[in-house]
Amino acid sequence: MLKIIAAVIGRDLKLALRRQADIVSALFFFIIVVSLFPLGVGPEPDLLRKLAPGVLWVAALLATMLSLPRLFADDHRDGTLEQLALAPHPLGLAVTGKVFAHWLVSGLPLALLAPVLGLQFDLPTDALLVLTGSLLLGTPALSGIGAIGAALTLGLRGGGILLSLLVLPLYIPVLIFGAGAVDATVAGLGGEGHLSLLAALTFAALGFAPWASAAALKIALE
Amino acid sequence: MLKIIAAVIGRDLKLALRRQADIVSALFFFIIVVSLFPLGVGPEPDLLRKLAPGVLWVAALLATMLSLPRLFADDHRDGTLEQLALAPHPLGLAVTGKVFAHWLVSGLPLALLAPVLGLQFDLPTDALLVLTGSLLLGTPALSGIGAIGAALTLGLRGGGILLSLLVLPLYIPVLIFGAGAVDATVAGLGGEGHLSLLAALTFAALGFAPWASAAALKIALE
Amino acid sequence: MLAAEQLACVRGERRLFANVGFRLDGGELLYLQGRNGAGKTSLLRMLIGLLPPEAGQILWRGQDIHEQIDEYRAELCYLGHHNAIKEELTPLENLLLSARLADETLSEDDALDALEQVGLAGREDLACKYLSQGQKRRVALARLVKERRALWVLDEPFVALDVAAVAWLAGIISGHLQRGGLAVMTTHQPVDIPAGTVRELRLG
Amino acid sequence: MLAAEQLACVRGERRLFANVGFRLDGGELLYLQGRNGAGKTSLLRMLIGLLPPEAGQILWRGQDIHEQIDEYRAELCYLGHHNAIKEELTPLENLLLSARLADETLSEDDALDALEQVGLAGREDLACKYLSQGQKRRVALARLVKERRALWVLDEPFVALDVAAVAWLAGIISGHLQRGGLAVMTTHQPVDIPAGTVRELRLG
Amino acid sequence: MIYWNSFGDFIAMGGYGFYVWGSFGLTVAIMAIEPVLVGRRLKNTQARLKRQLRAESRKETA
Amino acid sequence: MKDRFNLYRFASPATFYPLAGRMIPWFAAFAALFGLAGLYLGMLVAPTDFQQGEGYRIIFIHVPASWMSMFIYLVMAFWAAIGLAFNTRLSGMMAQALAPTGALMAFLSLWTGALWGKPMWGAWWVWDARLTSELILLFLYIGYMALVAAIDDPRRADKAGGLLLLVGVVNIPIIYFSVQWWNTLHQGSSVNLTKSSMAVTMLWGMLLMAFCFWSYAIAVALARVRSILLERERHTDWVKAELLGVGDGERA
Ligand code: HEM
Ligand SMILES: Nc1ncnc2c1ncn2[C@@H]1O[C@H](COP(=O)(O)OP(=O)(O)OP(=O)(O)O)[C@@H](O)[C@H]1O
Ligand SMILES: Nc1ncnc2c1ncn2[C@@H]1O[C@H](COP(=O)(O)OP(=O)(O)OP(=O)(O)O)[C@@H](O)[C@H]1O
Ligand SMILES: [Mg+2]
Ligand SMILES: [Mg+2]
Repeated sequence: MLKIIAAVIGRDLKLALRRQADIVSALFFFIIVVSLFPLGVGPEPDLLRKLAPGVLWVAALLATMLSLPRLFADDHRDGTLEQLALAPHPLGLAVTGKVFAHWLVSGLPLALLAPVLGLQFDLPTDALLVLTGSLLLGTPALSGIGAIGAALTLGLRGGGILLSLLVLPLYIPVLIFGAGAVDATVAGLGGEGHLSLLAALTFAALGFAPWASAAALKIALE
Repeated sequence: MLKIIAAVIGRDLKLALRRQADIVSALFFFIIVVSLFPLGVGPEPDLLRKLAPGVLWVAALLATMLSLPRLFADDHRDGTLEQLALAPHPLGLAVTGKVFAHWLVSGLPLALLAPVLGLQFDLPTDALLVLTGSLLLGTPALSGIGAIGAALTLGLRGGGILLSLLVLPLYIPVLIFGAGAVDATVAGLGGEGHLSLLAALTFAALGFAPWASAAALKIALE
Repeated sequence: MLAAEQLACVRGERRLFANVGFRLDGGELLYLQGRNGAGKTSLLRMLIGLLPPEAGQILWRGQDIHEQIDEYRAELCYLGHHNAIKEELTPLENLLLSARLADETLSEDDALDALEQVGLAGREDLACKYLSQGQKRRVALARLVKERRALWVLDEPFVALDVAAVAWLAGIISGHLQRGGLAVMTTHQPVDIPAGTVRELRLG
Repeated sequence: MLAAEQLACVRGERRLFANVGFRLDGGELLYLQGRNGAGKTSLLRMLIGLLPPEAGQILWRGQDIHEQIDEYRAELCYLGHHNAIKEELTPLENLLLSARLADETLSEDDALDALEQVGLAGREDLACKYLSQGQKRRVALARLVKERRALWVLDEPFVALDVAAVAWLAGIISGHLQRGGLAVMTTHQPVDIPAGTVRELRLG
Repeated sequence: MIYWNSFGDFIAMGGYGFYVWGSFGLTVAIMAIEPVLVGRRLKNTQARLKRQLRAESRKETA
Repeated sequence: MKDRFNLYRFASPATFYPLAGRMIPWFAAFAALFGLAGLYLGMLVAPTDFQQGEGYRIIFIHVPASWMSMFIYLVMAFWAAIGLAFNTRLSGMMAQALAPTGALMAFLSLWTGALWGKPMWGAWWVWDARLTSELILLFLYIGYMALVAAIDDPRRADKAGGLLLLVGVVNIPIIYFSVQWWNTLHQGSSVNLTKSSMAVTMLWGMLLMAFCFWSYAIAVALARVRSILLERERHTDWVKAELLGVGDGERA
């Protein structure tokens, strides 16, 4: 069971490293979107500080979402997904591996980069810490929920935008608790409550999502 | 010359109408992204009013951008693009038609929907008008510039995210003048200056973009 | 060993076929024929358990495949229209990985040997995206060289292959049949399989 | 009419061929052969002017094609691996649109007639996504029925066709040659073209 | 029983006329239009299928 | 074997199509009846609200629409679960027939809420938990419809859409309890069985309107499912018999 998960993670990481462009572009997308806001909203530091948690979290959401269409699409197009579905073990295990690899490649770098961008918005140190923590806790849920959407829209024309339509509403709780934790810290209220809710969300999503995605993939493969 | 442009526009509109889901999803993506910000930032009306122009314009940018990968991808995959390139007239004309059709299907509906969303942010009426006007003026430039990016990344794996990386920086002037016009109106300064700059940008983009895109497409087709 | 009873297939809203049945034993090849759109690919996807049949059932060693799906799949090897190879990886990596993901053991020596047999010696370490269409197909086919599972299901395996490669693949399939394996195959090109019993099934 | 001189092709970093040349006159078919990866598709893309040759030149009516590209293309019809049809449109709409975009005139009656000839009568009004692989290919081939341009360039036109359709297409190509047209074609399947002179060119 | 003194009062809704009638108006409009659309779709489907089925059976007998 | 036959017969399109046809007029009549009674009570008889003035009368639409928007989603999720578990053809069609009406109800809830919010809170819209989650509900409806529309194969569409419905069903409790979980502008539930804070006429008006919306939704959904049934099953004998008035397939 662990063997197959590890094999899938290993393969996906190897592929991601072969085309580093992907990881780098997701990060740059994150940076650019975050930087667009001061341009659109204007440079007042007070305003920006209030904005920061929301903007950083929304940008993380969007960056994750943009990398989702390819989560299964490459494997689908070249027939690897079929082979995974035909392997003599449940497809949910392979999907678990893929979700985990996706998080390592997309969520983790975002979380590590976020404090640097937070500095640009003049966030205090404890808020930066909570920001990183909330992203570390919340992004796995984004990968998990996103996998369901990616599986449901697999192979559909216009899949990318349809995918965001399906996934963004489901991301909203993660966004509220994630940004809420940072907001609460900035306001001096302490973000522990939000963070523990976020952790609960992530656990639920990771337990449930691979199997829902596997079911959706089987439908797509018919 | 006009005949071929009209033929391309007609075809693309017909295709878009056959799969209305696309148009609708782009619009809803716009709505959802706009709605994400208050959720991340918090519900204070004053703060939201200041945010509104930036958020609406950034969301319009992102919604346009998400629909870009498919601008040429479908035609490329099924071989139609090859046939367009082999037709006995310059490829730039066909691209002009495609850019125009893209705007009709993506930019125009966004501009018409924006005032409704502006209401949710409690924008005053004159700001709503300028918002619509700036979007009407600016979105054709987004389609044009986007076409270049779409052509450059055609057929590349991970094209979607690479595309945003290429295109978003080029969108920044449009964003600054577009959101600036609304900001200026909210601040009571009048947005005419910004709007005329925006118009100039759009003209330049539309004159230049189809030919640059055509050149990029020819490279992609080698 | 493999039997299908009264299969029916509906795709979209069209009934492609109904009442299709066959039996296949060790050493036999089922050669699936039919005009374009007759439902050959659809039938193969039913046989490998990806497409639930509209009616009827598929038996493997006397038992419905959906009741023993993991066991069945451990004896199944499928090769579809797509090559199931990753363009960024080398042929060697592809071969080793696809074995790992299918829960097989394949040593590196065996993999190198297989690649040599399909005529890719010297290119084991070149990323697959630099190979031509036919060479990519050969990487996919290299899986079959060391494949000892009982049932092979091949959808148009000869597409994109040149004459030499076609003959080689026919030999590989013969070997499989001689070892007592079963195979189900479609192709529009007439190909000679030198050994084993060939049964034909025509759709539509 | 069509001539190539000392063509060379480099893809990625590999030299696929060099010093390839041929002459082709009205009524003649060039049958391009070669193993997988020999560069057949690449050569065709040079002939239609999409891929600039590494060396050498391609002459049409004695003049380099890149000096008269619009005129040349007005006499050229290319059919590639892809069908160039839109899944959302019906066969009829596809046929009419592709003619319009290629700057040809095609009446609706002619289009209907062409579709009937390729065996799609009764499906003119069904969106192409509901057709099978071979049927889609037939929609693409329907273009050839009324095509009167001088030079046809066909990349593996017989792929995915069943036996009946292969014979029909061979007939269409013969007709074109008999009318004095030229054709360049690749295929791994041996196919009989009943009329015209067949020249062969082997790459690699 | 009736709470209102005059029709004008009823329309004015104590100064909330715009909001109240805006709500009721759109609701009534939607609930009038949706059934019509649905009914038309059903009629159209029935008619179209009838035509197709007739054509098919004619083809079969011919 | 026998009870399986019955189960399928119960959900069999051939029996359901005429049955639905017979039920539609009844529900339409109920809807009209309840609607007239509810409007009479709510608009003509009920007294004013001492806090909100006459503006409160929006409640007679707002609350039924809000309830129905959530209820219809639950019903769709129910059908989705049935469809995925038992592979019945009808379930997916029921879900698809309900979706547009549910989306309209969600839209009406938002619309009437916005028209209520302007006089009461001074803004068309505030980003409060209940309002936001109702908006998300609308997005879920739209997402479902877009997904189903994007898939060509109707049975794949049913299955994928059903899966999405089940995943999205977590939003319903969030909407319903949001006013209790978060301290918000929007008021909490005031209808409950033990004690009701509302005037009796108001309560009755609201309940009657709720019944009206409920009957309306059933009638419209049944009419819509009939067209879907016909389109999906147009190749079957029963459609032929139904439309051309000939006997069933065995005779033909
Ligand atoms: C767009 C804005 C609004 C939305 C989306 C919305 C949503 C909802 C929903 C979903 C319900 C039903 C939940 C339940 O019964 O517990 C509800 C009930 C209700 N809403 Fe709103 N609402 C909005 C604005 C307003 C406004 C502005 C008011 C009044 C100032 C209001 C007053 C009520 C009342 C009185 C109920 C009934 C609660 C009960 O008695 O159970 N709503 N609303
Ligand atoms: N997912 C699907 N949804 C709807 N229709 C489908 C689907 N897949 C296949 N079909 C239809 O089913 C029919 C049979 O398809 P299939 O691919 O099985 O044919 P085939 O015998 O393999 O044909 P070919 O020789 O062209 O490969 C075709 O008419 C096709 O359009
Ligand atoms: N865009 C490209 N970049 C790099 N290499 C390429 C490109 N296109 C093709 N090649 C390489 O050029 C070689 C010839 O490709 P080509 O498609 O012309 O072969 P072919 O003769 O048509 O083969 P087949 O019979 O398999 O279709 C192959 O080795 C292929 O990998
Ligand atoms: Mg097939
Ligand atoms: Mg080739």
